[in-house]
Amino acid sequence: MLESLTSYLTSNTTPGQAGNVLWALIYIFLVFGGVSLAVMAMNWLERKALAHFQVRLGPMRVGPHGLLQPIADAIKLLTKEDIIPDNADRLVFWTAPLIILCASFAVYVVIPFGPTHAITDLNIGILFMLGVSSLSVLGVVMAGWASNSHYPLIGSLRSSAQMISYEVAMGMAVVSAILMTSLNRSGTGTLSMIGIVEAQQQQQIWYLFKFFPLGFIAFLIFSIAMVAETNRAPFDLPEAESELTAGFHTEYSGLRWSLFMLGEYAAMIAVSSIAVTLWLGGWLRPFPHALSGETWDLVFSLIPGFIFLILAAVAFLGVVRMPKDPYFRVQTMGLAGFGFLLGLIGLVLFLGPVRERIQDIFWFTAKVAFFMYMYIWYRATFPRYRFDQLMRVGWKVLLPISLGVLIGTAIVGVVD
Amino acid sequence: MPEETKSSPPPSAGQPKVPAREPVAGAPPSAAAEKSPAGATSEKPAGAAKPAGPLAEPWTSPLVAKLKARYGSGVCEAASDRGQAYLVLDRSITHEILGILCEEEEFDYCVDITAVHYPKREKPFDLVWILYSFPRNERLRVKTMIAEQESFPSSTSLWSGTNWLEREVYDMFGIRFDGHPDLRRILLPEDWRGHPLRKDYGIIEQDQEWVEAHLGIESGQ
Amino acid sequence: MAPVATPFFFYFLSFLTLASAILVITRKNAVHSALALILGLLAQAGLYLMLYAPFVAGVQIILYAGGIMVLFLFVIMLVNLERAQKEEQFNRQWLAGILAAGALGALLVAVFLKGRALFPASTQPIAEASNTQQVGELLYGPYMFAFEIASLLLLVAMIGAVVMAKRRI
Amino acid sequence: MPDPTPYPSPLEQGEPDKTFLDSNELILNMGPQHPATHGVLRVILKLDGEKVLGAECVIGYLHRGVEKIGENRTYAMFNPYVDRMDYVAAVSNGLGYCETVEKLLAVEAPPRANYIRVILTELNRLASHMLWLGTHALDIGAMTPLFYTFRDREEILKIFEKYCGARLTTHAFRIGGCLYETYDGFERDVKKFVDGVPAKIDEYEELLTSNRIWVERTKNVGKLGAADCKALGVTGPVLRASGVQWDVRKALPYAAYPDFDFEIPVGANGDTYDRYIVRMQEMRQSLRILRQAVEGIPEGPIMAKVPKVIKPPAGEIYHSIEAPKGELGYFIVSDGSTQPYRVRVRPPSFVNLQALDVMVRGQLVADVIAVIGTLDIVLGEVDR
Repeated sequence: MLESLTSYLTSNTTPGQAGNVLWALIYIFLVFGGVSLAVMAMNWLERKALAHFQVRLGPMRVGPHGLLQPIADAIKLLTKEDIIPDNADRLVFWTAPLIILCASFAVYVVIPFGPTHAITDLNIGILFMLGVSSLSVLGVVMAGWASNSHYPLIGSLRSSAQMISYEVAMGMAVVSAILMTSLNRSGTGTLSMIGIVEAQQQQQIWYLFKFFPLGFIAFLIFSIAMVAETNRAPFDLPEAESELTAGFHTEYSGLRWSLFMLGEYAAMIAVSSIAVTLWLGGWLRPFPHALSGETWDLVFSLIPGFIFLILAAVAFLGVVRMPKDPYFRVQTMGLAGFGFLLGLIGLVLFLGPVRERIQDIFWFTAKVAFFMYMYIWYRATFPRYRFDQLMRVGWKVLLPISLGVLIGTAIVGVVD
Repeated sequence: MPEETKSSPPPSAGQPKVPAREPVAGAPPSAAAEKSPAGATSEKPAGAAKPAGPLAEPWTSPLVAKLKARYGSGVCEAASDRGQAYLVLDRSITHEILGILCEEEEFDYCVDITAVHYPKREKPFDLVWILYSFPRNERLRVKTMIAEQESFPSSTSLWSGTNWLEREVYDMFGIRFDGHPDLRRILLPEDWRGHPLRKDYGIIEQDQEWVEAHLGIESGQ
Repeated sequence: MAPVATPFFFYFLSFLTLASAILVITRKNAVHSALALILGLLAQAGLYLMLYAPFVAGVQIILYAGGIMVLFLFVIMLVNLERAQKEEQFNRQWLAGILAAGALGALLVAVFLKGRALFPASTQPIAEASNTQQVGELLYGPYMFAFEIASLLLLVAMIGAVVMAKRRI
Repeated sequence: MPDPTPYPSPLEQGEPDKTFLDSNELILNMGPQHPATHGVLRVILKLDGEKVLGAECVIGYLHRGVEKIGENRTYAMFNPYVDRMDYVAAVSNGLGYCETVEKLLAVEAPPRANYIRVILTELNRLASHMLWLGTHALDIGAMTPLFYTFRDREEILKIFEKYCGARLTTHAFRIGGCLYETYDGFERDVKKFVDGVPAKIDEYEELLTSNRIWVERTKNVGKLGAADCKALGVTGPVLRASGVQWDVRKALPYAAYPDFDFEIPVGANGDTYDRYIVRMQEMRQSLRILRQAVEGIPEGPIMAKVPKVIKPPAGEIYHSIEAPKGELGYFIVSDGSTQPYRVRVRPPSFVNLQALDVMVRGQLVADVIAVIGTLDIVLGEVDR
C-alpha cells in the first residue's frame, strides 16, 4: 500500500498508465475538486472583471470584495425551489443537466497538467476529448425538448446546430496541429495529449509559431470555434437573453440550473486546456530552449511563488485601504486572512520538491487562465451574432480557412 | 395592474368630482347647437378669464376655394383658430375629401385621428383628423360629425398608419370604421364592455364582470 | 495498461447494450428510443475499448453518439409525437420477423462454433499504442479504393440532400 | 392565457408555394413578460423556422386612461400626469402639454423660461437617447454600453434633481413658464456636462460604430423606406433615418428653438444602423443647442401672467413638439371651463410601434429584438 503510494511519486507516468488505481482515484478527486473550485473562482472573477469593464464594482457584500459570493450563490441555488414544468418529460428533464455535467467533466480525464499530472494518458486523448465534449450537445437538445416549451426548443435547436457546425472547423484546426506532431524522424504523430506536448518540446517550438502563420491561423480558428462551442458571447445565441430569455435552460431552476452552469464553465476550461495543449505548449514554461540551463530553470521555477506573493501583497494593500470603521472589521480580517493564505502558498511554492512538481501545473493553469480572461473580455466587448451570420462564419469562413490551413500544413510538412 | 389600480381608492375625493363635472360637461350643448364648439364661445371666456383670445376667423386659401367649388355647402366651415386651420365637413363627403387631401394636395402624413363626444348633440361625435403635408409644411385639421351607431369609411387605404389610430377611436368611443382590415379593441381587453372616453362613462366606471372574471378581484378601483 | 476487472466490464457493457437495444424497440416515445440507442452506442464504444481498439471507440462516440444521433433527435423532436404514440407499436409480420431473427441467430452460432477456423487468431501482438496508425495504414493502403468509393458515395448523398432541401432556390 | 392565435388577420399571409419539406409554422408568443420588449409589450410572431412571417403587437397592458383623467382634472392638475406617459422623457411631455395649453390661452412664456425649457428638454433628449442606446445595445448583446450610458445619464438626472427635486417624472414646467428659477451653478453644471459628454459619446461609438458584429446585426435590418414612414405616420429619428429631413423643431418651431443653430441629421437606408447613427448625431446636435442655450440665456421673468384659475376660452388646439421618440402632439378641446373637455395625446411610440410588422417581415427572430429596440418605444406612452 505504502509502497504503491510512494512508488508513483518517483515514477514517470500518469497513474492511469501505471494502473495505479489508488493514485488514479486521488487524481480524480484532485482534478474534479480543482475544477469545481476553478469554476467558483471563475464565477467570481467573471463578475468582478466584467463589473470593472463596465464602470461598476460587482459583488462587494459577501466577504471582502465579494470573495465569498460564489459560496453564497451555491447555497442559494441549492436551497431554491426545484421546479419541473407540468408537461415536461421528467426523466429526460432530469438527465439532461447530468449529461452535460458528465460530458464536460469526463474530458478532464485526459488533460495533462504536467508530464505526469494527468489522470491517465489515452493514446486517443484528443479524439476522446472532442468526442466526449461533443456529447454535451445531447444534453442541450434533451433539455430543450424535455422542457416542452417554445423558447427552450428553439434555443436547443440553435445551440445544437451551432455546436455541430463549429465542431467541424474545430476538428480541422485540431487535425492540422496533430499533423505537426508527425514531423519527427519516425514520421508518426500522436493523438495523446501528453504526446502532443512532448512533440512540441522535441521540436523546440510551440505549435502556435510553427510554420508561421499556419499554426497561428489554426490556433485562431480554434479559439474562435471554442467560444462558439461553449455557447459564450459573442456566440451565446442559445441563451440569448434578449431573444430567448434563457434558451435551453429557461425552464430550469435551482440545483439543475446550477449543474448547467457548472457544466458550461467546466467546458470552457476544458476547451481552453485543449488550445493550450495543442498550440501553447501545454505545461512547458516559456522559452524552455532559448533560455535553458540551470539558472533559467531556477528563475522560472521561482515565478509561481513570486506571483502568489504579489497576490498576497495586493490583498494586504486592500486590507490597508479598507475603511477603519468597526463595521468592516470582519471583512478586513477576512481579507487579511486571505492574503496570509496566499502568502503562505507562495512561500510553500519556494520549497524545492514542491517547486519541482508544481511548476508544470502552474504554467498550464496560467495559460488556461489567459483564455478564461479572454472569455470575459469578449463578453464585455462584443454584441451578439445573429444565427444566420453565426452559421455563415462557421461554414463559409472558418471551415474553408481551416481546410486550407490543413492542406498547407501538410504541404509544408512534406516539403520540410 | 390590480395593485396599481387598487391604490387609487383614496381618490374618493375624485368621486364627488364626477357630479361636479356634469354641469360643465353640459355646458357645450349651447355651443354645440352651432356647427362647432369653436365658433360659438366668443362671449363666455371674454368675461371669465381674460381679454378675448384670438378666435376663429374665416380661412381662405386656394385649397378651400377648390373644395368649396367642388362640394359647395358640403364644406360647412373653413376657419383658422389661433393660427390653426381647420375644415368642418359634411359626413357624406369627408372620406372623399380626405382622399383628395391625401392624393392631390400632398397631405401625405396623417398625424392623428381622434374623436370628441358631445352627448347632448344630435350627432354626438366629432371625428377629427390632423393632417400634415411634408412638401407644404402645413398642418390641417379636418372634422366631421357623426351620429351614434353610425360608422365611417376607414382611411387605412390612404394612410396605412391610421390602422391603430382608428382602432383606438373604436376602442374608446365605439365608432366603427367600415373597411378597416382589423377593427378590434386595441388598448382595452377584447371582451371589455363600454367605451371609456364617452362622456357618459364615468371616470371610475369599469367592466365589473370582466374585472372579476379575469383579475379575480372585487374591483379594479 | 494492466486490465482491471475485465469480465465484469464485459458483462456490464454487454448487458447495457442489450438492455438499451430492447428499450429502443419497446419505448413508445421516439425520443426515449433514440436516447436508449445512444446509450447502447456508448456501451458499444466501451466494448471496442476493451478489444484494444480505442480509435474505433473514439470514432463511435464522435460520429454515432455525438453526431448522427443528435441529428436523429433533431428530426424526431420536430415530428408530432402525439400521433406516433397512439399508433400500434408492433405490426403483424411475426413470421418474417422470426425468420430474420432465426437466420441472424444461426449465423452468430455458426460463427461462434466455427469462428476459430474462419478467423485465425491474430499472430501480431496487440499493439494498443499504434492502433490509430494501423487503421490509417490499412485505410490508405490496401483499402484505399473502397475508402475513396465510400467517401464519394457520401458526397453524392450530401449533394442530393442539399438539392432536395433547397429545391426552391 | 388563452390560445395565443386568436386573431388570424395580419398573420394569414403565408408563402403560397409550400413543399413537403417546409416545416410547420410556429407561433411564438413574446412577452408581455420578456426581457427585450421594453416593458409589457406582447408580440405574437408567426415563424417559419427562424424567419418571421408576421408580427402582431398586443398592447394595452399599461393602459391607465390618461386621456380620461385629463377630462376630470383641471388644466394645472393634469400637468404632472403627462410625465407618466413617456417616463423616460418626462420633460418633453410636460413641455408639449404646457405649450399646448399656453396656445389655447394665447399666452407666451417669457424668453428666459423658454431657454430653461429648451435646456431641460435637450438634456432630457440626451437622457432618453442614452437610455435607448444602452438598452438597444443590450438587446443586441453588447452589455457594456448600458453601464456607460447609465453613468452619464446619471449626471443629467442629477441636474434635474437639483433643478426641481425629481429625477424621472420631473413636472419641471408650469403653464405659462417655469415655476423654479435656475439654481445657483445651474449654468456651470450644464456647461460642465456639455463639455464632458462628447468624449463619452466617442466612447460609445468606439465600442459600436465600427464593430463588425454590431454593423452586421444592424445594417439592412428592419428597413423602412421614406414612403412607408410617411404612410405609417412614423416620426422622429426613425423617419429621419429614412432620409426625410423633418424635425418639428425646425419645421414648426416652438419654445426658443428658432434662436439656435443646429442641424437635422439624416440617414440614407432607413435601417437599424442608420437609426443608430442618426440618434448618435442627434445627441451631438443636442449638445450644440445646449451650449448655445446656456451661453445665451437671457435674464428676465420666468413666468408669464397666467390667472390662478386657468379657464381657457373655448376652442380646440393641436400642438406638437419633437419628443425624443418623434412628434408628440396634444389635441385639447376646451369648453371654457376649468377642465379640458377632451385631451388627446398623439403618442409617437404608439404610432411608431405600428411599423414593427412591416419592418420585421422576412427577417429573423433576432432581428425582431433589434427592431423593437431601434423603434425606441416606451410602453407607458404606447398604452397611456
